[in-house]
Amino acid sequence: MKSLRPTVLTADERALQRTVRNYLQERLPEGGYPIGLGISAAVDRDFTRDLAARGWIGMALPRQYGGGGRTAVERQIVVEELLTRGAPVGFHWVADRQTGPSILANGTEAQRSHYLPGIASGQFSFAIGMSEPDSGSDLASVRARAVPADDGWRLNGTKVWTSGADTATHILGLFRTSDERHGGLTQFIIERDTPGMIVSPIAFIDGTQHFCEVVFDDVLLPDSARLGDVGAGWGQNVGELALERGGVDRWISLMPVLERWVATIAPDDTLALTDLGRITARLRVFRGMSLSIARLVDEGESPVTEAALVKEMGTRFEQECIEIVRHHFGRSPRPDSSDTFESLLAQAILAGPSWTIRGGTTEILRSVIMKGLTAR
Amino acid sequence: MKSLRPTVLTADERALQRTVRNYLQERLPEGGYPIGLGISAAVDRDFTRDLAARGWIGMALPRQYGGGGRTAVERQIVVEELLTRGAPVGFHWVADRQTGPSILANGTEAQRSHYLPGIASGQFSFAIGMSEPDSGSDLASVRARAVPADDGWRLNGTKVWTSGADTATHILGLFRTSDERHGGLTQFIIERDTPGMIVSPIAFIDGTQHFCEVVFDDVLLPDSARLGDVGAGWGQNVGELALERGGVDRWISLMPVLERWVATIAPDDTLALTDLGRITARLRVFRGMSLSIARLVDEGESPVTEAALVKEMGTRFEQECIEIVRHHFGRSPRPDSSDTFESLLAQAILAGPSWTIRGGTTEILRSVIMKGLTAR
Amino acid sequence: MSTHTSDPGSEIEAALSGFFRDTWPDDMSDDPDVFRDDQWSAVTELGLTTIGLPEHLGGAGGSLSDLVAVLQLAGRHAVPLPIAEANLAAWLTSRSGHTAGSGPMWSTIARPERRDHLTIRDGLATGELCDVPWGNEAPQVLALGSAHGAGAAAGTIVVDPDRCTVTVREDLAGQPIAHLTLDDTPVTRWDTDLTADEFALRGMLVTAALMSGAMTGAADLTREYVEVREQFGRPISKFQAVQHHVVELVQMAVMTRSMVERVALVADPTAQQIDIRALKLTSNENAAHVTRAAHQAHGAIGMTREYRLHRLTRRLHLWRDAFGTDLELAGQFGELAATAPSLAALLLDDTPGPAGETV
Amino acid sequence: MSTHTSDPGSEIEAALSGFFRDTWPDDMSDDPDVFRDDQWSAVTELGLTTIGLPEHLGGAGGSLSDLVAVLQLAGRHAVPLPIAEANLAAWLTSRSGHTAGSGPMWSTIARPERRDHLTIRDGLATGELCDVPWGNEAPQVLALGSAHGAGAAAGTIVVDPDRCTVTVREDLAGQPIAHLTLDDTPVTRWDTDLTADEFALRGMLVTAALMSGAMTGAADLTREYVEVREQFGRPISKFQAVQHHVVELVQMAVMTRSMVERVALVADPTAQQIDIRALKLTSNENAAHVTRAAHQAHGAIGMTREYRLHRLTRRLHLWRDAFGTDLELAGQFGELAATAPSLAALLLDDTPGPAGETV
Repeated sequence: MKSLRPTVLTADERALQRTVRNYLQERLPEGGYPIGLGISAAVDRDFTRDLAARGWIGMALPRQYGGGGRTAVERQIVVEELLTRGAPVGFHWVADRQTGPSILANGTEAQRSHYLPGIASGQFSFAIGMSEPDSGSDLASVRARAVPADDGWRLNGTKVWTSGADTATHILGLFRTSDERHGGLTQFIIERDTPGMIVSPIAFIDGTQHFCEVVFDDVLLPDSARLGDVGAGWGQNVGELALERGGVDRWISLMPVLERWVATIAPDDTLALTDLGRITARLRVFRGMSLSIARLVDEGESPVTEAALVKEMGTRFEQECIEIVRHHFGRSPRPDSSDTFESLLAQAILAGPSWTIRGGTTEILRSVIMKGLTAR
Repeated sequence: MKSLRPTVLTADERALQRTVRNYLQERLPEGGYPIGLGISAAVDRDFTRDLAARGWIGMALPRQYGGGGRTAVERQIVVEELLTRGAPVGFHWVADRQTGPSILANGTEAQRSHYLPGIASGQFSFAIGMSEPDSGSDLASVRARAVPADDGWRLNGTKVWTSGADTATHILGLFRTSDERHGGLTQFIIERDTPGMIVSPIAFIDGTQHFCEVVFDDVLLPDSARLGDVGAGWGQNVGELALERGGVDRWISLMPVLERWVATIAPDDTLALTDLGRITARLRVFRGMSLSIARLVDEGESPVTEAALVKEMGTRFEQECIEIVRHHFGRSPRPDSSDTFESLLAQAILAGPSWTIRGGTTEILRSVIMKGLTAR
Repeated sequence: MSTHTSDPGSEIEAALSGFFRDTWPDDMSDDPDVFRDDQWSAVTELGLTTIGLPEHLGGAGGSLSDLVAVLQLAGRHAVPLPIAEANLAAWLTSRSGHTAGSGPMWSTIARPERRDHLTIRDGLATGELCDVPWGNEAPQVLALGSAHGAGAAAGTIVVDPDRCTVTVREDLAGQPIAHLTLDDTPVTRWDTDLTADEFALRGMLVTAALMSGAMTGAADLTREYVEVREQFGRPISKFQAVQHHVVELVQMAVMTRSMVERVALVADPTAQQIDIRALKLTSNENAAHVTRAAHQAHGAIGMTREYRLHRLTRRLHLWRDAFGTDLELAGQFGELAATAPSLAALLLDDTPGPAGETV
Repeated sequence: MSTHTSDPGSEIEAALSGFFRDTWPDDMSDDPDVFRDDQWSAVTELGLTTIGLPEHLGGAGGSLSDLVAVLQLAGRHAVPLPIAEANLAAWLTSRSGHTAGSGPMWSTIARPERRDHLTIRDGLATGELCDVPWGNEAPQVLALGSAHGAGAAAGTIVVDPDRCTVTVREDLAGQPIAHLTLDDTPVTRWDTDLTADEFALRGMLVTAALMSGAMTGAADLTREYVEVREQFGRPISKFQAVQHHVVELVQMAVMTRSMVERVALVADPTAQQIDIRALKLTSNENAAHVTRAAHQAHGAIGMTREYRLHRLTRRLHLWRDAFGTDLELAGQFGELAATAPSLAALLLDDTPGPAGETV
């Protein structure tokens, strides 16, 4: 494991932070946009396009592919400002966080030239087709299959719990191309309108419909839709998961709830102030760790263990925070309330348990960390 | 698993409770006795003899062996009053809780007639020689060996973490009599002065010396020292552990600390009052469960799973309570303080981690519970 | 000895468990969108909305333990009907000197709510009752005036929802709740000696019984699931971490059940003060552990509406805040403990009387 | 880019880790009963009691990061000597316009203590200083008057223990603490502009560095132990539950270390207000997890004085309450957060100035 060396923001980085903050203050006036919690952010293509116009999507992608050529730290600064406001980043979130970097790392030149500019301009939206009805934590047991056919591939199978597939323009799917447990998996990029691919929303516990089932029924793809080598899917997928885990979204997504809670605390409410102090102090410490991880990425490291270590703590901590806030709220919040704090809290209560499941369960992450420790 | 059917105390039982309470109020005036936390109770042979004179030791043993012929619930009532005061029950505690019942269940008539009256009269004190340097949670890996010799047995080996061996009159030890993992274990009762048995205190984390190492160096025993059949030791030991786990001592031992903490809480200290409320409510619920378990015992049941279920929660809860009380104490308590609250709290902080280790670790207990559930 | 360890609700549980299982089967994954009249008729005909009330007061008879057994079944099967609310309203009716209605004339109750306010003059009421469970379906809404800011002597207020402005919303479990606005609305007033505190205690007991059932349901469901679900080539029940979730679920369910049945057994109002508050507070905390452990053991499938776990966990979330939240109860219990002459006696006395004296 | 991720204390850590390992080896199971003069001489000769202070003030030079690195080593090896206390006293000396003593003339410090009280008139002090760490060994005890009830303008009080009534006790870690009673005792007074708050912040940083080291030590020790210890025929590291303890230990140690080094790096007093409080509060909470997980993974052996775990965990217990307990810090930080214009900015701004303005 790398040590999480301390770091602070440079003057340029602080300037970027101010710029983003000022922009969002105007662009997202209180009450003027749908607030979402982290991964449950709303989809707003206009907002995505506006961010892209400012160069705040695909920031860390190279300029030659339409990206910003900036650092992981700079991307984190933008993301922090977005997530603390619960901004509607749903359309580009997955592509910006993980699919873009993955295509950059694993794609052909043609794929890079096609997809990356689409991502950076906010035109393309990706969803990840990984899990299957019988394959959750044990991803290597994937059964959806791709078999060679007519110079390309024929895909059959079912992916579930594919967040955002309903609005995505592309699905990045993991398919079995041979029976070898890990070596038999390959990734494909499937465009939304491809015949034979049927996306059906699965109602999520909070009543939303972004969680989807994606059925592949004799879907035919050209070989150019394959991302990376045949059999390289497992490794690529693990790399993506590291990107998915390392971000600040694993401890910052509750901020819109916390901000509104703070506003309700009476100055003499020692109990609430004590709880608030505990929460804020720990978030501040998590922030320092995330910043150190982003610096490691910028130095060319691959802090997989570190990302898992923070994600595992961060998501459990967010769940503890929900417990604390609901204690102080003092009554059962209504999901359909017109009061933003109340409805967000209700959503958080219902969706919270998913935070220690998505992107690797607590149990899986602990084993990733353990492996990282013994590998040292 | 049995359901923990609800129960309340009868009028007779409440009368016993009053009698014990009144007696102890006089016998143990505040400041007039060394206060101990549960298993760390002080040894006071006079006090033990006084309790025995009132019939409050070996209560649940049959009258023909000098016992009280009373119920498990009645014994619990006495024990509750003793432990909430931190009474010096150290001399007879193990014998009263587990060795007595075990000898009754597994001993020969001669053993019963000899040991049980000695226990009930407060003359005999037992310590349990189970764990070894390399055999903690995995008791079946015991290596101390008993081999047949001269119509009896020759014992060699080392037992560690034998609480109270320094003041015990007898050790009940588990020895290997064959290589069969579980079937090769046999129990022996060894009198304190037996040549070749050397008891040396091991300093406990809080500086006390009741935790002992017991070395057996060619100890010769007659066959009459064997408790139960050759090879029956494992099962007998498991039965004892159930007795060790079922008691109220697994959630009540912190009471002397809690009582003193309550006395320090200011009426406007919302934070402390809220914490106190949580603690007290849960203790009250644990009490109901322990009472139900005692009733099951009186009905001839063997609530092994239920006892493990309560012990596992109870000991973890006691540790949480220590955390809470130390928060409110607000400074580092001194073990050598003349203030009883302060020194007891310091002891609790140091010794607390042992509560989820002794009598079966959290991990072992969870697997006992799991087995009990699937056996249903 | 067996008198003390009898299982008092077990007969009624045996008699009714088939009805509950058949009407709300274990494989139900979502609640029906509407109040099912046929189900409600079956429930009222079985006397479930008045069980635990003496027959001479219009009740179906039976003990408090019987009521608790029924509500545990209702919780276990996540019944999407106001059995508990109607039963509580029937009890309030009887404690107001009236005969509990049965059949179509049932009532729901308004829970104590900080935001509520009611003023009554000359039989006309003005104010608001927020989040009244099933307030859109019930022919009548009962409110204990003192619990809603209408003054201690206000008695029991009988509200006809048809005469109020009603806004229907959904609670955390997706069940209907009504916001009632009264504006010089004619209401009936019954005298009652019931205090807001006594009413709340009954509400706590009733809610804890539902919670106990739902925790048992979540534990059962999870135990089943972890045997069936395979990952890495074996049932997930073989993983120590999953076993720990299962153990915690069982602990929480057994603990809550044992306490709610103990409280029902004592049935002595003066003794219940302490035990009921301890029960509700502990149930709230246990429910938090149950929802977390059950969802974690289930993984993604438990987060969908297609799977039935949410019917139990969403209700647990809801009930935690009904009739006493954690902070309220902990504060109250803390004051009780701090002013008791002896903490040990508070814990150990079966029926602590005033000033900690043992009765 | 590498300027931001340099590991500023790493050089001194590399230079000194051998000294610490050799002097207080990993297999030490108990502390020596007495203050070892030879060890103390080695420590002072290496400049460890004045590291982080400029040389022109009598310090050994080096940065705050160097000091933190040294104290992490001291924590990691559970050094039974007052390195942190002496260093803090030296800092207080320099902040009082004097030259930090070295060699035999070192001082220890009196931590802020609710029970303390001091009044000073004409150079004579009366009052009490409780639980002064190593107050029996130090030639001098320094107290910042405002932290001990001696009035805000009291300055730094230099106490000669030989002129006080001294009672020696043991703290939770078995280290000596002295109770000093002053009765018209002659003391020296130095002017200082240091506030009690600034002093406490420095104390928090120093203590958190020790804690970070001890947490790393407990994590290392446990990781070693679970590989060696076998139960049920395999190393206990193979059990998922034991792995979870190990993971938690590493998380807590890494987190604490990363934060204490971050604070040392910033080194800007106005910026540290927030981060230092967050650091100490989090360190306290993390230490609780560490002691629990380390002891649980070790089982019975960890509960004995024969084994070395207690040297780390007992110190962690002690340090949790030094310079800011959980409740104090949480309350303070809570007020800070509640009055900040934006919670998000409080978290995200590297150096939040007054009124949340970004510098």
